[in-house]
Amino acid sequence: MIYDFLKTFAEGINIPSLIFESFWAVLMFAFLAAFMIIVVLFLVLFERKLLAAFTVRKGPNRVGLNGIFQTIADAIKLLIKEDISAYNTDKILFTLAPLIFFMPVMILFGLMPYTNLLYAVNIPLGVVAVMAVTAFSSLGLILAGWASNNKYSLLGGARAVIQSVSYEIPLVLSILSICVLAGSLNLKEIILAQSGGLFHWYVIPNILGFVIFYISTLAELNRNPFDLPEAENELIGGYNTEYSGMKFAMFFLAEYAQLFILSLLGVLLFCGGFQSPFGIYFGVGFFIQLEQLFWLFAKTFCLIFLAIWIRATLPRIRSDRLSVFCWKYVLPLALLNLLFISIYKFIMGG
Amino acid sequence: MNLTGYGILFIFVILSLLFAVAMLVTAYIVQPKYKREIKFQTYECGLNPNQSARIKFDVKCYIFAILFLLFDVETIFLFPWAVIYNKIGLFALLEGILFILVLGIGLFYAIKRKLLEWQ
Amino acid sequence: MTKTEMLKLNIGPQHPATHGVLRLLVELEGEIIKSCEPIIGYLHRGMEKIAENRSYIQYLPMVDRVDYLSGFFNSFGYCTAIEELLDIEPTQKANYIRIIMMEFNRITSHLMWLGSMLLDLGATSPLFYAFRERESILELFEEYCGQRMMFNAFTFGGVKFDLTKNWLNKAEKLIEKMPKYFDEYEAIITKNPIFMDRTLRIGIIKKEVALDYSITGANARASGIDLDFRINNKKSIYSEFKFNIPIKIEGDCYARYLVRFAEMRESLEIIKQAIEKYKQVKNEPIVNKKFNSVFLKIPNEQTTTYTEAPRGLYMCQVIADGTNKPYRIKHRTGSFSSIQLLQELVVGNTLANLMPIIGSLDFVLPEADR
Amino acid sequence: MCEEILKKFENLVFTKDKAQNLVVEINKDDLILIVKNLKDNGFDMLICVSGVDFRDFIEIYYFLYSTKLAQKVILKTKIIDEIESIWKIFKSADWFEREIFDLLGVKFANHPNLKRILLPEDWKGYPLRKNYVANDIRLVWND
Repeated sequence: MIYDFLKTFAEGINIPSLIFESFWAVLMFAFLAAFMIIVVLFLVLFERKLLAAFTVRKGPNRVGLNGIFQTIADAIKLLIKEDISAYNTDKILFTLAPLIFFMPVMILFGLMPYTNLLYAVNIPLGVVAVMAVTAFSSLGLILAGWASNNKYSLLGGARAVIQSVSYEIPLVLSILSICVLAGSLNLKEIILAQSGGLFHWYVIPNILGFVIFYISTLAELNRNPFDLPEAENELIGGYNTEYSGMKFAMFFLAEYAQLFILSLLGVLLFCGGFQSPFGIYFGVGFFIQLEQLFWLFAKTFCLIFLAIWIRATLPRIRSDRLSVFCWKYVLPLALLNLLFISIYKFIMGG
Repeated sequence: MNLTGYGILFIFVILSLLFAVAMLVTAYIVQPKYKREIKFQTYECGLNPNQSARIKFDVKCYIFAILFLLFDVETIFLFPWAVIYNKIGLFALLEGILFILVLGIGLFYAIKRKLLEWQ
Repeated sequence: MTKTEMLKLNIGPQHPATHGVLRLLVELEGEIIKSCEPIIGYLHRGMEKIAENRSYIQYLPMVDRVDYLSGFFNSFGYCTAIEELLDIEPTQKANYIRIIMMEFNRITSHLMWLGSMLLDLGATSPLFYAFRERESILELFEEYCGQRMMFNAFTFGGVKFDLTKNWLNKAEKLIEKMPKYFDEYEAIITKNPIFMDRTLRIGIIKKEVALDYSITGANARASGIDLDFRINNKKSIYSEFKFNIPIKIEGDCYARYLVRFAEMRESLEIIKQAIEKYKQVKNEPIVNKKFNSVFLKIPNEQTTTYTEAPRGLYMCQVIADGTNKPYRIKHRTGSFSSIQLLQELVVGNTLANLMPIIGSLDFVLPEADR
Repeated sequence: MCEEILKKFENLVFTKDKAQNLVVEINKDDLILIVKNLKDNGFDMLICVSGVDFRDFIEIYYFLYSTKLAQKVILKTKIIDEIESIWKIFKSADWFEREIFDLLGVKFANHPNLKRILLPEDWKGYPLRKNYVANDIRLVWND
């Protein structure tokens, strides 16, 4: 609606459509960037409060009402913190690493459809773009580990390589099974193919694929029980041991943004995205959009809640078992699942 | 002329880079700068590092990288297959099964050769 | 092919997983540890030297600080040594109070170990659960002697404070609740596949190695050595209690976990019996013989006491020379030997396995450094 | 039991300390043989090694324990400042002896790695000696 309004306005004063479209993209970007920061600030608080609840504590409760401004205070603290890069660090790579880690997340935010009208980028190869961009961010970890000239960072970087390299493939295979079901690589089409309520979601035939997807995302995100690259009890901070101030904040920000966006991706691919589980919407017009946003975030936060729950429960997996677990169990299962799904698809609606 | 989705994606890439750089620059302007010798020491549990971290170091991930390359390239081939799967039918199914079997045999071989064990 | 180099890595003294300030100088090839040299002494406080300049009673509060997690045991070892030198026996009532306190202290110590070991493995929640239960026991301690960790509650010939009725009620209620808490831990830890994967067959201490390195306490019992100085002592105040001594033969991290866990349950049994026995001798005094402890002079004698502390054998050797100050006091603690064992135990494991090994050995550094 | 094992050695003085533990006073030259003999005959654990400075001489105590018999024996020997290391018989003696070297300055012959363990490497003097004067400049914090 806003788009149409601005479009007619722009045509009225003779602005070339290319410039207008670019302007629109910039506007979308600004909106999404603000959205991302709000989401991350909320998510950090959400996680801390939940972990506190799991462990019978109160959690942050000093800043603002019951601690709701805690993460904002943290963000300001990180912003005005001195940025130190130690002796013998590779200064260029050291600065580049957080950039490389952070950039893809922002692009991912652009690639997601939020409702059937609210999206920034809608390309036919959406899924491939998402995969490419996700894989890119692990490069940042490797660079950070190498550039720091710190042994703990180096070990953390090495672990990050093995981990991201291993779990990339099951992730791709589980997404592929969705592509087979939907017959499309466009995220929006995949969502629309799941319309019609809970039983049309791809999670029903593809439950195994969903589990594989979830495990792989946890590994890609370096979250418990796969938080080996930054295992604080072994490697202190792993790749971000030497980072401070804004550069550390960027790692931190990107990590939580990734948690959100990959959970969102899981919802889009397996749980019908912005679709209501009842198959119908209660509102009309503009309210449908709000309703879709509500369902999307509700499902996403269910997945995030699950991730936090896992973090509160499980110990860390052993570093040599990590890759073995992937290559021996997860990957063969993912291949089998792909086979199963293609046969299922052939029988059901070939 | 209209921007396609890819055009917007391109703008997003550039903008996200700018955004990230802007964050660093803002922090650089805002942050205090009290440079002290001791702050620039590499962290190694409170001691001076006894050697540089840039050594020829056996990280055991070479074999994983090779395997990753193989599998990732091969799964890329599956994307077009997935898209047109519906239109081709039985032939696509058989072809898919064959391809996945070949992948599976490769993986089985790698496991059997104990390429994935650390010690 | 070019040769790869060893990565010499300092783990500690400022490291989140070394339980204090232990420094391990390890050489890594990949993530596999090729050699390991433990370096201690960052917490050395000269306990043994301080003893030479204090009178016996002045030194009493210091002893609690040898191991801050199980102060009652050190205090007990020192007090019994002095009692032997002075030829006095503590009253039965004092003995029961001592046992109640020591076994509660053993539970707090083991809970602390449980939490920190699982924290080392990356599980954060058990730490908070363990601290919740530990807190309720520490509150009992606080009500008893006003202190939560550095108790200073035992004295020569008995204890300084008596138990109140209110305290006993609280303690009994707590004992009722405790097994349920332990079941909770077992539910989330004992059969957890990741936990089992990280501890089963990891860091195996063979029986011969354990004997060779003088490993005592729960670590030795997990390796199949039947060694508990609560029983093996000639005159032990534990002799009239019925309790099992859990023993495992595997000697891996998981066995050490199981042994410690079973020990906590046994401690509860002991406390239960001790409270019953305490009630029968309620009217006895808490100190056997009052004497002017400031001018206490001990004849030229020497003695050694052996106490089963949570981290292994605590031995206290006291040599008196007829003045009011000890001539020499030697503390022998379990952690010292456990840390020494690391140099052999860790080699060949991955860096990730270092954490369960360190965690399961259960050492605290102030005890090793004294 | 312990008396039987040590029957063949001469110049041994058997006493009891206040806690009725058996204390055997031995000659420092027989130490290795006696400890080895005890180990072969069931005394399989070295609980502790401790040392005491008596100004004219230093006494070293070896606390041995038999897990099978549940018996303890304390070996006691007088030395000036040097004694044979027993780390080849009991590996735990390695650190116990290092500690005594660190705090008392007793030199253990044939010890593989005799250096300070609790105190800093460059510490002067041996604190548990009775003639030790605590005037190390590092102990003064306030200047």
